[in-house]
Amino acid sequence: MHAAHEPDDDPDGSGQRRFDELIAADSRIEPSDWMPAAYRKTLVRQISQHANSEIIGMQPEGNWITRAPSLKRKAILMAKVQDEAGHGLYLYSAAQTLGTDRDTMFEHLITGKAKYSSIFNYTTPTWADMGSIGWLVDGAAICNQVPLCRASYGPYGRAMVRICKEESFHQRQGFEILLELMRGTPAQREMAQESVNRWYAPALMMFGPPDADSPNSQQSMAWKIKRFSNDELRQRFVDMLVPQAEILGVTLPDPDLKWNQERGHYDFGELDWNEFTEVLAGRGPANAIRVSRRRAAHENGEWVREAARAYADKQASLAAAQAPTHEWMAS
Amino acid sequence: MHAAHEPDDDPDGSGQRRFDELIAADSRIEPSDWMPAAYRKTLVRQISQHANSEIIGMQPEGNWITRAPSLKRKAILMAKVQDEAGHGLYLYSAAQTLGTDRDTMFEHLITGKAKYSSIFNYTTPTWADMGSIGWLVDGAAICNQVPLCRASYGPYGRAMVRICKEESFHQRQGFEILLELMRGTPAQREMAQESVNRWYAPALMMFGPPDADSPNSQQSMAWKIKRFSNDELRQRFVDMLVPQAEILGVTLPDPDLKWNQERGHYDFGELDWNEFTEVLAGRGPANAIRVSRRRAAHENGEWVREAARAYADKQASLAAAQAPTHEWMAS
Amino acid sequence: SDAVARYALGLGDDALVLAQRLGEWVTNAPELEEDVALSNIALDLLGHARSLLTYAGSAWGQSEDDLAYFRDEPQFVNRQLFEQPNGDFAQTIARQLIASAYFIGLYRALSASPDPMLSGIAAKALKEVDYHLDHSAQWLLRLGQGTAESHRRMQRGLDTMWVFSDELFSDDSLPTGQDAAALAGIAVTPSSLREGFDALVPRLITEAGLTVPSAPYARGGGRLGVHTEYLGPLLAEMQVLARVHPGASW
Amino acid sequence: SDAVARYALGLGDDALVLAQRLGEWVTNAPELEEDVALSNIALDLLGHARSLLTYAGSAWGQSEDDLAYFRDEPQFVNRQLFEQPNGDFAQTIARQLIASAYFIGLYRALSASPDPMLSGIAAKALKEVDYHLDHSAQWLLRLGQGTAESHRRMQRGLDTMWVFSDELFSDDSLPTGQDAAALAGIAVTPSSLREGFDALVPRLITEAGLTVPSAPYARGGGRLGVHTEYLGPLLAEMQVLARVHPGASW
Repeated sequence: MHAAHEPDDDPDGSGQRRFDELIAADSRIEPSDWMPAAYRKTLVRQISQHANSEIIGMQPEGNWITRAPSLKRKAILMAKVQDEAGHGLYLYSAAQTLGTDRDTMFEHLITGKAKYSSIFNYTTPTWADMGSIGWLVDGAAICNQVPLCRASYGPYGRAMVRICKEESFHQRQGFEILLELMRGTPAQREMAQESVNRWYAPALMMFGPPDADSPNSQQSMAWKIKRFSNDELRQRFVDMLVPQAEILGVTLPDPDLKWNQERGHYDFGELDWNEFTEVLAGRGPANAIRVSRRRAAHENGEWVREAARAYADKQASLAAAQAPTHEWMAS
Repeated sequence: MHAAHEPDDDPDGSGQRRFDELIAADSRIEPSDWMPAAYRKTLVRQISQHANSEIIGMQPEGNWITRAPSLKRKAILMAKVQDEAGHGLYLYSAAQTLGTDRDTMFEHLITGKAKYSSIFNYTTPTWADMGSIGWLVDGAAICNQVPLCRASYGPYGRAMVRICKEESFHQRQGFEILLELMRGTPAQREMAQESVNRWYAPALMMFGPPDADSPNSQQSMAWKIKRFSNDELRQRFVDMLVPQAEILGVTLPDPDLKWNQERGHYDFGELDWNEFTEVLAGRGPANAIRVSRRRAAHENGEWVREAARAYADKQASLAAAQAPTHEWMAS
Repeated sequence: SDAVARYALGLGDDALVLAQRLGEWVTNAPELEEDVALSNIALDLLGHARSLLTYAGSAWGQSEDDLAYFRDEPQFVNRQLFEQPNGDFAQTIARQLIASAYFIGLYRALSASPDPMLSGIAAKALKEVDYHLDHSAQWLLRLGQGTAESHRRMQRGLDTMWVFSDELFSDDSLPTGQDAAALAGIAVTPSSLREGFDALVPRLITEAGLTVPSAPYARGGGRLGVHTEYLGPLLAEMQVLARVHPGASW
Repeated sequence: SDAVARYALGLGDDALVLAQRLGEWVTNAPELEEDVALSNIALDLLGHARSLLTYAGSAWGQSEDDLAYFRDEPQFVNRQLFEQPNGDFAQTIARQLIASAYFIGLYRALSASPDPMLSGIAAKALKEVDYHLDHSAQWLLRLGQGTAESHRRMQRGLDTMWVFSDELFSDDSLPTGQDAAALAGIAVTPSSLREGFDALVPRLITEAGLTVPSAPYARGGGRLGVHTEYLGPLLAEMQVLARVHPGASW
């Protein structure tokens, strides 16, 4: 366990100076470096939220593993959900380097204290949602995360490098699911379009509120955790989506969406931020089942973890009893 | 609870004489009457086995409740399985009048000590099996049970009257399921025939081994518990089935089946009694899951029953504490 | 009219989906008496569902089975409470308590509807759901006051199901314009049932020594075809055979 | 040949049905690491199933999906062990222990088959099932020697699954006559695998402080299309979407 550095740890200010230099030089902060308490706190919150999102994000897709309509898709989907569990574990490890242990973070998740990405409070009533999540949700995640590969905190940046690779793979798989549907029967095409209609706006809101309403972003950018503002990332995402939607043949559900020659970007309509706030406040379509489902799994598994602990303890005391006496005790 | 009469209870033989008179006069033996220990034991075994059969018999049909192909059939099937639970409870009550308590009988069932009808060790892979069970299994049960309405032990005979009424209702429902299938699509007709092929012989074996191999039957008939021999009942069943099969348009899977003008009965082929013995010995298709499933339900419900007992105890002691003092204590 | 049919469809789906869930208990109940009791309740609900779906379908030339077996998840308009999984016995009792209390208010009000079909169905159902509430309330007491474990499970069951109670009283699916006029007076406004529910259920919970949950409510939207992920597999199982043999009669 | 295809179909169904069962654990495992481990195993098995079904189907002009999604229960020829429900984690581990030990023997023998497709699939699978056995054996130890509760559950899990172990070594589905000749030397005779299994699994069970069950074996017949009642609902869920859209490509 890593002990937290408090301001007291840096009486002469040398830690802060070194930290500022590293940030200014675009270098990495490593676990053993001094860092401001607020920087640490921001990172723990962000990384553990990200981990929680991966874990909760398993559910909307896990919903279709048993019903995937072809064995190939079943295998891809299962692997994807497995990747998400892996990302969760990987990110928890990164957060642990900041002195917060995994059990605490997980406990905060299943008691509802910790947040996770609001997008996973939407549900997946149709198979096409496996496509939309990959294409739109993972797509937005990538726009968000690629800059995070250069985040100033070393373990986080490195975790993101690995995660981004897999995410871009996931996005392409989602795109392919939708493409197959759009080239399929009328019922399949309708399924794809209906799903895109539901996921488009929530995906755009994944970048967070407009810059004007996002006061914390400023500090994160100064610390080089965040590299671009919410609105910049959102614009980048929309610009990326439009040509892909054309290839798919799906209509993005925004009548105001059009190319702005002057800006060199697509204009798009106002988003329903009231919806965003509602979901964030726990009143999304699936908030009620997401955490309780993971908590139920955790509680049902308590006897298993207890057995594993008991067994490990027994093995440890057995090993201790059988260990040869240390030399300094022998002589 | 009823204390068991032992031979010691009848030193002057008056109990035995009265019992013999009642049997000879075709009257009923009632719980308070003296009866031979072997008569009591035979009845307890037979009635509790019958109860167990009803309870285990819920499973092969319960298997299709959630998948019944029309709401009407779902309702009928659910009501039927419910009737079976009711029969089980009703028969346990009859057996309890002989001094064996329900918990013991149920315990014997879920620990595998007690028997139940072998027929329920067959499985129900298709919907048509709901028809075959009703038509063939309930049909055979009725042939067996109608004479039992006159069984010499009063509570058993009366239980059978009620049960037979419901069983004949169930048999007609099974017949209707098959009829609907046989009037349906080719796939439905094939489903019905394939199912009848599987259930026909096991249903015939429900009457037990041939008379020559059924030594216990003799005593049961002398006691007027049983009224007809296994082979008599089996013949009666086959004679009943043939014209019904013609109406259905299904083929009974027995090449030797034909009308014998001389006997005035249908002749039928040899049954595979080795199969019967195998299933009886626990090596039927579903022996492995039947008891373990009911046991699992029982074990999973232990905390519920414990709560109900604890609550009842609390209520009882509350009532006792609040009860007015008895008069004889007051003066 | 179409508006009345759509109203009946929602009520029918509620009953159908809950009956299907309760049907999963058969042969798995904690004791034989509960196998009987739960299938009794399931049968009653299935009866309500059949009447309501038949009535709804009559406006569209569809049978109860067309509606039950050949609609996909987004076309089902049951409230989300009813599709929630059984969980343990306490969770089922919690769902049943909320459902039965709601049904009592609903069918009492609906039995005064000027639509003779709806009032007839409601009057008959009312007697049955009264018994259903009794069954749940008895178990609520036994589990709430039984053992430490049963108390813990019953509270957890309530916590899990309570979040879906608010949706029952949402007017989110009430039609507007001409349809609203067609339905006015005929249908029961869901929000009008909240007062009766609030006067009854929290009291029962408290009397059982349990705590009325305070977690935020689920958003709902079941009447608009929005469901939790538990409905899909339920429908897969329910509809499988009928869909493998389209057009067949059973 | 048709005989080889039918042989591959049986092995493929075993792997497919078990993968489907393990897939039900995803998001429900006792800890995240087990979500990963169980889906890893499921993925491996699904891979085996796809290779085997593709190979089987090539003899009949059918795809893996034709075989997986458009056969009914009596046409599935998996052994019954694989369709048994997950139960609690101990029951899943018991099933997995028996299955993995069986697979190791099978794929070891089959990797020497003169049929290059079968030997290739087997050689690749062998490495994977080796890891699967390791996973189950570890948990067998932990649960057998962990707490009183885990010991009780693990024993119950073994008792429940053990009755289905005998079927794995039954030669009931070996073809006769000309087909037998076509298969001779190519397929592994199930009964030849019993010795290796018996030398391994009872020892593992005993080392974990548990008792090798002695209840009578189930009759089996899975290879002949005879199944316990757990397979039907599994297939209903697995096949639902594909069947609602026959002929569609995904």
